[in-house]
Amino acid sequence: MNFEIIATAIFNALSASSILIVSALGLAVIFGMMGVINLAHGEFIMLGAYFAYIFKSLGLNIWASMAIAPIPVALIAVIIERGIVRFLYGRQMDTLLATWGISIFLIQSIRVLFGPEGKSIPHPFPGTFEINGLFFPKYRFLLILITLSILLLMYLLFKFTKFGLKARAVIQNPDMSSALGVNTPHVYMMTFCLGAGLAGLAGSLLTPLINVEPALGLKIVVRTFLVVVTGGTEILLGTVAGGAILGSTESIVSLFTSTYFGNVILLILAILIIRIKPKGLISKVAETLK
Amino acid sequence: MLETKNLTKEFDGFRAVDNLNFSLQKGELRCIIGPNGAGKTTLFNMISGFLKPTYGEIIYNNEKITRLMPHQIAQKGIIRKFQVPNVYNFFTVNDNLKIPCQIKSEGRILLFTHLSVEVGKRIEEILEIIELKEKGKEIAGELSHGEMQWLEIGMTLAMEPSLLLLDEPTAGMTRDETKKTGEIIKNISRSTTIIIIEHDIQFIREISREITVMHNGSILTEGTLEQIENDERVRNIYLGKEK
Amino acid sequence: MTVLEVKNLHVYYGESHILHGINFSIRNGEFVGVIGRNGVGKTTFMKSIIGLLKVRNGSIVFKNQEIENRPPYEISRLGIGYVPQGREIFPGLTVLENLKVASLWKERKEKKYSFDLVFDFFPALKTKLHQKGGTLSGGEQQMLAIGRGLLTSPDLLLLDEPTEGIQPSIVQEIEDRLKTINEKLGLSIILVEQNLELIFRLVSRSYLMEKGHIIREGTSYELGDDDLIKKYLAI
Amino acid sequence: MKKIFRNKFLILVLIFVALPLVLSTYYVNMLSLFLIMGILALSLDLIWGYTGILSFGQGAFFGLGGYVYAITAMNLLCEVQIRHLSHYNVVNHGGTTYISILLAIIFPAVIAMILGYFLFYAKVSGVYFCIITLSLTLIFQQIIMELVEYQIGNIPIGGFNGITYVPRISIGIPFWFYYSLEDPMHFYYFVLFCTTASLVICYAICNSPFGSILTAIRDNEIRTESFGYDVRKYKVMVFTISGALAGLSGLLYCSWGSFISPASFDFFLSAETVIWVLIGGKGTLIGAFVGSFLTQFLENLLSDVLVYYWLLIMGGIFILIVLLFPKGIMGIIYRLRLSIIRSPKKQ
Repeated sequence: MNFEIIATAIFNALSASSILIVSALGLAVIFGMMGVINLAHGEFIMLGAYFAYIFKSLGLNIWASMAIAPIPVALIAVIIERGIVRFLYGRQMDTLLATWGISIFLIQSIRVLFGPEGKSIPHPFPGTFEINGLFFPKYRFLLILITLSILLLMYLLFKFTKFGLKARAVIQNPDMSSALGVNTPHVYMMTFCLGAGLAGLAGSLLTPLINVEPALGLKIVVRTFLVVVTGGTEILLGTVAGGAILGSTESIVSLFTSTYFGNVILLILAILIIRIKPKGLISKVAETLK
Repeated sequence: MLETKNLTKEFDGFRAVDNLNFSLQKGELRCIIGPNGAGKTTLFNMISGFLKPTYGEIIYNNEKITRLMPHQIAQKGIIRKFQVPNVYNFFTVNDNLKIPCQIKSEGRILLFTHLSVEVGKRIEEILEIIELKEKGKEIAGELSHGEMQWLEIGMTLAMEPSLLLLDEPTAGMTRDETKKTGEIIKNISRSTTIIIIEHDIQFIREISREITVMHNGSILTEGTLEQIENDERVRNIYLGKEK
Repeated sequence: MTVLEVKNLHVYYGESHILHGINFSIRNGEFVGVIGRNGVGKTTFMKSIIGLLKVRNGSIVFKNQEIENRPPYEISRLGIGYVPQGREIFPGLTVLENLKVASLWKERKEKKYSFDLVFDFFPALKTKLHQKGGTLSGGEQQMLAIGRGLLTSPDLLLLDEPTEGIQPSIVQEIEDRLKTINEKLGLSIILVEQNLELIFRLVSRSYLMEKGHIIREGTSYELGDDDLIKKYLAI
Repeated sequence: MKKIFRNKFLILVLIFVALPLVLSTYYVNMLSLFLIMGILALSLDLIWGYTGILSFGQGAFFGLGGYVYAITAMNLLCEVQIRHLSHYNVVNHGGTTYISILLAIIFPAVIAMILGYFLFYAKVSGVYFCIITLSLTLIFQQIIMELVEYQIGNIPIGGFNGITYVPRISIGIPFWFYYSLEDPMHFYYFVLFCTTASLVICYAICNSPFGSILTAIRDNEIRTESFGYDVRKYKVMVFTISGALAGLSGLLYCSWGSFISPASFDFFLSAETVIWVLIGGKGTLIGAFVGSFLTQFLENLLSDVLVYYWLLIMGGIFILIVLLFPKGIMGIIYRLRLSIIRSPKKQ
């Protein structure tokens, strides 16, 4: 195994893991922390990609449109939370089915508005950089850095800000937080909206790597769920662990066999992890993901 | 009949049950009392197999049952009533009783056999005992708190258990409902060994002979009601001045 | 003047009727007790005041405002502090964070009780500020829960069995703290407790509850030697 | 109660027997498809409505049934000349397809049993079970797509574009005479026979003591387990039966269209099955058929007019049903009937 193969394998593993982690982060907040099974997570990502496309076609520069794409997604999420999800807290199976309805609804509305064919977005950061004879795409490298910075931002948000403290308190014990004067419904809404915003951001970040079409969410939703479920209840750490293991295994396997087979291995590995460690890789002793 | 050997259960540091040596003879009607968090329900969870002990053994009719699954323990005749009434809320009272009766009279996999008359008769008998005669068709979920407790007791009866674990059968009951429960349990205890977890002193005064007082996961003292009442230590736990 | 007035309160769990027409009142600065055995509905009563349980009928008036069935965070902001049975501290948050959650909302308005006050009362907490709540002992968790209740700057503090499952030495410390909180700070307190000696030393007046009804109400002296109390509560 | 119910059921069957005499072949074919999909919905209602296990894997068993039927039938009955990978012609020598039908039912049932054992004995339930069964459907799909050049016997699996020229089911006495159900009317009656048979079997199961234990598990698993029932064993049994039913539906579908491909049992089919059962009403068996008939009928009627809007509306209906009446259409009917019977007593 000479140097080239190892270097490519590592780079692919890193880039695949970072893609998986960033797309699973929003779900980690909504499903991992709040316990809301959001099958429309894939569609939030898709919306992020489409809004990036819309802003770009309105003449904004590509970086700006990618940066503000998550905002409209978060606003749509607020409507969904207030209108539907709010009545279903605690009823896991019903949230699963309701969010599925939302996912179908969103896919079709985008199909109606933008047509089924994929949209193309100019690549913000084309080109590759070279390390003694090997070429690595610049954008994927940037994506790894962006993912790390988002993770850091999230850590700081939850650890040191007022909102972060309120969110963690409400999720650990909603009744007690309310009895201490924390406006729990408001916190739930903001957390759901944050999760959706993250998904939207993932969508806009992934636009150069995937073709932007209405059903792109369906391909992603199962994988992101598997990442969060295998990751475990310790949200940030767990999602990183889940994303890294599943992402790198899949990328290495598909490097040597085929992308299909890599995908199959990812699914089988995830099922084995859930079967052996039902509480996930890194789990707080106190909480289990019921 | 039932014996535990230094049975212990630890929840990350906190010892809910601590080296408990408890023994029970056949035919006894034993009450277990003690303040909240003394480990009573945890003990029941371990005996019935829902909770695996950290260490120690449970022996039933000199056979080790510590590691068995809940359904295996139930098949050995140890049936329990849960602290919060645990019935089939969407079924009628009759259907609630049908489930346990089926397992008793017709073996396990009864794919195409229909309910025999004998099971029907058995349900009538039990309705008589738990005095829910006219409520057969009612939906269990709409019964009063006391009636649900009786229904659950009735269901455990249908299993013809050799050891019955009753977890606070009179919780949330009115005065006369508690009295009625006392009578029901008294005539059950003729054919079955029973352990009851209870707080209601009046209720215990009526029905019990042997009492075990638990505190901080182990047995503080055992004896008849008179011995217990005059025991200084027991008075303190209840009145909160424990040493 | 009365700070809290409860009239003909009825509360249900699904179909089972738990509280049957409770009447209760507490004047400003008073220390009132609620006694009774397990399962008579004491905790249900406290939860319905703070808004964690739906009230089917009857009224709860706090500082002449109807508060029954309002969401808990509104009632808490009006000035009711709640220390629940079993303490319910946030296991994943540190001691400091547990305390901060309570004081978040009051930032904007004046702060009645400060962190220093809580640390004076419970010095043990100061040494473990950055420890996770889940790792504290029973007694320390109880102190944290009371401290947290104070930091919501309440005018009325609800305490549900604060001495349950706690070593005697700490029970003594909690008893003194409650006495000083009531006397020095003039904070009215409702204390639910099974420990008769403790309650009779602290409260001026108590209500005896049995199976969802209030069957006796009187000063500690009157209830002290009342044979009814002995019959009901003697083990 | 039993008598009245049996008559209603017979009337229903008679109606369906008479229908094709009055409808054009296009509608007869459409009816056959509805019935086939109804069996798939029935397989989900048996485990979800009656035992409380929501599985997204019904699509996988459906596809498995289809593929097993296609491969065995073609291997036994036909001779395939392969000129080019996706271009081959098939000569059908005929013969009864009993073996293929049996295999197409047993194979998914065995897979369901193994999967059930693997998951239920590890106490995997609720959301995790849904996600795992969902990913299994995807795994099965990916594997099929992968096997482009492979062949089983001399039948190319054909990867993404699937297998074509699948012979229709043929009945008769083996090695003596056979009769292929090419004619839509005959095929329809065969499908009707299968539907009635599976409904009767499900009815027998659900009303037997075994069935009452299943509903006991749905309503209160811990209580049932503490009566001494090995809950896991029952779950595996009912999951196997449901796998067989889904397999039956898959094989009928494959034979109906003489075609099977990974696309025919995709993510969306699992979603639709859940919607049919939810709309029809969980735990009523007939509800599964009502739900699937209604939705598919509307879909056909409206889809040429609304094309995209149809799915938009379906998503919307789905959300409304979950929020407002989780019991579905049959639930409403029951409630109406119940309130009529009970109301005099209540006043």
